[in-house]
Amino acid sequence: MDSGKMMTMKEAVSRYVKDDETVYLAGFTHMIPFAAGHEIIRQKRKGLTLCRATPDIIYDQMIAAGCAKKVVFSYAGNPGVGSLRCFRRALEKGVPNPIEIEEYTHFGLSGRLFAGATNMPFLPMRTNAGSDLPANNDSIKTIKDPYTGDEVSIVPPLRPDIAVVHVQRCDENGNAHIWGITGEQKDAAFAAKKVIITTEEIVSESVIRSDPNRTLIPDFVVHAVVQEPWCAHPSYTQGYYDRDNEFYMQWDDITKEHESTMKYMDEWVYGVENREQYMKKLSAEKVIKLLPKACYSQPVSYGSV
Amino acid sequence: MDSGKMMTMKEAVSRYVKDDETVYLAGFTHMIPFAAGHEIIRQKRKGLTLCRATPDIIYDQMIAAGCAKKVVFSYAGNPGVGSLRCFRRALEKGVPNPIEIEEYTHFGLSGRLFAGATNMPFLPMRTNAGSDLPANNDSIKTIKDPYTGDEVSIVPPLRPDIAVVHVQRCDENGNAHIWGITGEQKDAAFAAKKVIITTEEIVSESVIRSDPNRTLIPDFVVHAVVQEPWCAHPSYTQGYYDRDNEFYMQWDDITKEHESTMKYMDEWVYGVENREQYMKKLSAEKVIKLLPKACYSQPVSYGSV
Amino acid sequence: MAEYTPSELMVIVAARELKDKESVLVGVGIPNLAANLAMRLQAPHLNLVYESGAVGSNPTRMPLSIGDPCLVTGAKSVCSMYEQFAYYLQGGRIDVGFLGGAQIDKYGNINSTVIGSYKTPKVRLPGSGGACDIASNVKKIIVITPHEKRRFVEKVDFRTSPGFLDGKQSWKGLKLQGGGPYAVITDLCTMKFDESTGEMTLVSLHPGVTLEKVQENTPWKLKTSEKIEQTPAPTEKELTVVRALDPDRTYLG
Amino acid sequence: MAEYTPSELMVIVAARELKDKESVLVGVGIPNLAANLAMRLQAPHLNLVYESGAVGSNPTRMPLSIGDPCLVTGAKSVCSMYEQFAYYLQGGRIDVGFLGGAQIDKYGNINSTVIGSYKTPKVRLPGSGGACDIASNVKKIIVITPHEKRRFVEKVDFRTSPGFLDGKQSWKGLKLQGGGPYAVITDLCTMKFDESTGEMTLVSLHPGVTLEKVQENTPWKLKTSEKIEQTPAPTEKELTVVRALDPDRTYLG
Repeated sequence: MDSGKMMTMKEAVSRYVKDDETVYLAGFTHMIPFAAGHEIIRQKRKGLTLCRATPDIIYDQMIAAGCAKKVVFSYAGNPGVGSLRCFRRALEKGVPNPIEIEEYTHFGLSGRLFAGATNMPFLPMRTNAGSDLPANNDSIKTIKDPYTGDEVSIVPPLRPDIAVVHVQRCDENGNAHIWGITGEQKDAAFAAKKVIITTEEIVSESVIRSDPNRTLIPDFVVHAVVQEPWCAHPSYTQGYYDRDNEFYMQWDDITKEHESTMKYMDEWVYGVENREQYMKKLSAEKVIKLLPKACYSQPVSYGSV
Repeated sequence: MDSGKMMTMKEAVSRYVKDDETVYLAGFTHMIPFAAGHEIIRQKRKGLTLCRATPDIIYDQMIAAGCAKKVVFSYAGNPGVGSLRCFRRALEKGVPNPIEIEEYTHFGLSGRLFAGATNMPFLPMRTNAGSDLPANNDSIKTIKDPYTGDEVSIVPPLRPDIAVVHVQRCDENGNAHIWGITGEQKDAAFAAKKVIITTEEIVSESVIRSDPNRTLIPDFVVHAVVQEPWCAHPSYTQGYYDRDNEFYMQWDDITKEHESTMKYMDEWVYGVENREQYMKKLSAEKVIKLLPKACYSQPVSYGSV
Repeated sequence: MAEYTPSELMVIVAARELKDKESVLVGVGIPNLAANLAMRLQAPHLNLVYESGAVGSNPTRMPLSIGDPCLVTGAKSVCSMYEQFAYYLQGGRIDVGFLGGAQIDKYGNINSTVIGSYKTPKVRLPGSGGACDIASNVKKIIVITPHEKRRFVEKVDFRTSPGFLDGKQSWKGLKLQGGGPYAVITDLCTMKFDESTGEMTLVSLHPGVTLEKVQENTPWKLKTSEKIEQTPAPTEKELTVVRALDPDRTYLG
Repeated sequence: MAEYTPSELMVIVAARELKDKESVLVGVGIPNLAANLAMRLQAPHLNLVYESGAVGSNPTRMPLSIGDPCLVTGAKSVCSMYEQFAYYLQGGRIDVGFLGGAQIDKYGNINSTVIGSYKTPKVRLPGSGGACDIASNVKKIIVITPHEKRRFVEKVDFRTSPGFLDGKQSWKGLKLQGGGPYAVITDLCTMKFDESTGEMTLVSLHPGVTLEKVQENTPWKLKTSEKIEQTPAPTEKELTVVRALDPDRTYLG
């Protein structure tokens, strides 16, 4: 069944990502949809509220490109390397533009997304007490637990306007199999009002239906499906390609100045039309180095009665 | 690695299920651990608080045998057939002994278990308002949502003393792969203070490690592992055997009177020593009828980097 | 004109209420037949969600319980019980839900808990299950029930699932995200609910049924719409398809 | 006696604190080395849980980020981000957590958010991540940090993760389920926390380090235990195993 959801990244971003919206590009280290971020930059979106537990390089790039007005996050570092220099430059010096921040713990932010996905009025949680975070974020409140009389910390649901979720495989309608670190993939898809699925592979519906427990995202929450191999580079896709750690380390150098950052952007983001062209610029050696050996799951039988 | 958790059902029940405890035999229609219920009956446990969304035939039998002092539930019917007559006899006539009840909606009860599994102080939910249930259950309270000012319904966490969870396959330490309807299997295992895993098959740790996303229960929440093929009959185990619908319908007749019920119990519960003997009493024809055709999941590659 | 049983009629009339691309929370029995019938006729992209967590099931036989393995094998997706209620139902993802019950009153409040008093029941029924959750969270509730006087009552003994309480004003105070009762389909007629008061209102009489017959089986003075429709009789096609769905006539009677 | 780097020493001393069958929330770098070292020595049944949702990982290389694919392939289990924090951390399933930070004070409060003021930062640091959640919910917090004066401060600029606040009494008022700070392991010494006051207390000096040297690098008058132990030097075995875990010396310096 062709539902008409299949489109290019260019079309999907053009149709579903608007200026001044709240955006969630999902992925906890794993399957970060870099190609979507680059297309948003190329289409010059402005005033976005960027939400992610870990802004990572992708939001650092979007901030440097001037797409962001605000960042909602819980850990603004380059994982395993150090700072996110563009994020810091915007925050500390207003370059290229000042940004607001709204900050949580990992549990707080992933909890907000879970509460958004399941439409909870609010989420009580055992964290935040004793930290200076709540005093600097009005959205974190406390409530009296009627069962114990104790004060309990709560956070409100997060409902982004648009989520982009990268997956290993899905069918043309967006029924998606995901494995490896599942991060906030499912919660982002259910929490957002509009959902773009980007996928390494389009498979037939029968592959999806052979293992329904693996389907974390069902088609009817999905608005667009973009087949985009290598979408997540320099982050990784379990079973498809490894994380490009070398690039994560290089990013620290590249971003020492705003000018050097923009030089990179000119070449690798503005200078290409799409992910296919981006991949052509990588060396074969690099690509081969990132390819894992196959390592298959033992199948299970669902039985036919 | 032999962790010493492997034991027979007799040992597991004897060691971990005590009089007057709160018990959760998990399974939403699927993988209900009947063999564990039967062993609890044979070991004559008394004063148990039986918790389940759907008491089903298993709790009807435990009530008839006099194990129960209280039932915490959300749907006390014989699914697809009608009443649970033993449950009703205890409630309406005090036979064999009076029982208390504590009643929720499905969302309320599964929510209590989820809150117990994740140690939430309490769980806010969009249900109960306008129903007569809260007026008849002091555990269902309301609270004012500080974000909207609306009244919100809340339920407290449920922490059973002991959970029994049936699975398709696990290793000797209890790392368990589960597929099909996953019901409250994971939540029961994480919510309970002690956990007995019953399994169709013991597999090597490498089978489990080949597909970590399929592992809903990790070994370190598990206290005992019982290899018990056909544990769930007359309910079913996806991929292993179908539900014995014939028996679910017969149960309605069997339980017309307390005496006829006990006649069944004498033959099929007290009259056998264990599940192996129970299975020997079933006809080969019945067993063959319940066997599904194989229907395998398409594998995924996790990749080795 | 073709012959049909009351159950066949109710299934067919209910199926006609389902629109393409809607998400339907399906129970076993009559609702399952109605949803599958609609899918084979006017609503090929109907999205079937089962209370047990299965989504987009493709059953090879009549499911005999809500958790039948045939609803899982070949389904699009399946999740846990809490997830089903949280992500789909509370998540506001469901358009239509079907409910039944032992008693229903003129504001669509439903009792599936107890006849008599809660503490000293005359007849203890199974209880809410997901019914109250469904009533509170789906956009349209459709009730399918035989039209019997003992089922249609002035006041339910126990309000398991809220309808419009004692009228739409008080219902609004609950601030539920669901749309409340939408239709009651019986073997005699179809009733909907008055936009402003929330009172059950006769809108269509099934073939061969008179207003008098409906009123006889309804213990209060039943409100009627200005123009009462005639329910079109089941077509050959509807009957052929629905009978193929339940060849053993487990639910069709 | 064998030679070793300050990082090797800290890894080895931290590993000794881990007991068999404990559950450890592991971060990348030094804590990952410490946990894997302990597993190969006194704690073969240590249960490794990673913030990214992986449980019982069996990495074939040094993980370079918390979400490295090598932590998933061959792991026992993996779950989503919210599930990891909810089922494991809030669930009270974790015995030991490791934290680091830019600043720590004498009650074990940690700052990993900002140097200067929050609104006008002098240096903006990455923020809590899971640190505050870990500090609030695990039984024992172990902090591993170089012993530098800029890191040990009278009062942290921002309290990202609560230690014992301004003493154990006020900490009790938080009613956290976690046990609070347990040990601070530096390149100079090991400090634990006074049972009744919650104040950081020197308990063991590493080989060749004097009390004076520690005090010089600590900006407040450091409390000491009645009897100050001498940390046993790293053994050949400890050094051999830890070096094999990080052959490229990514974290061992």
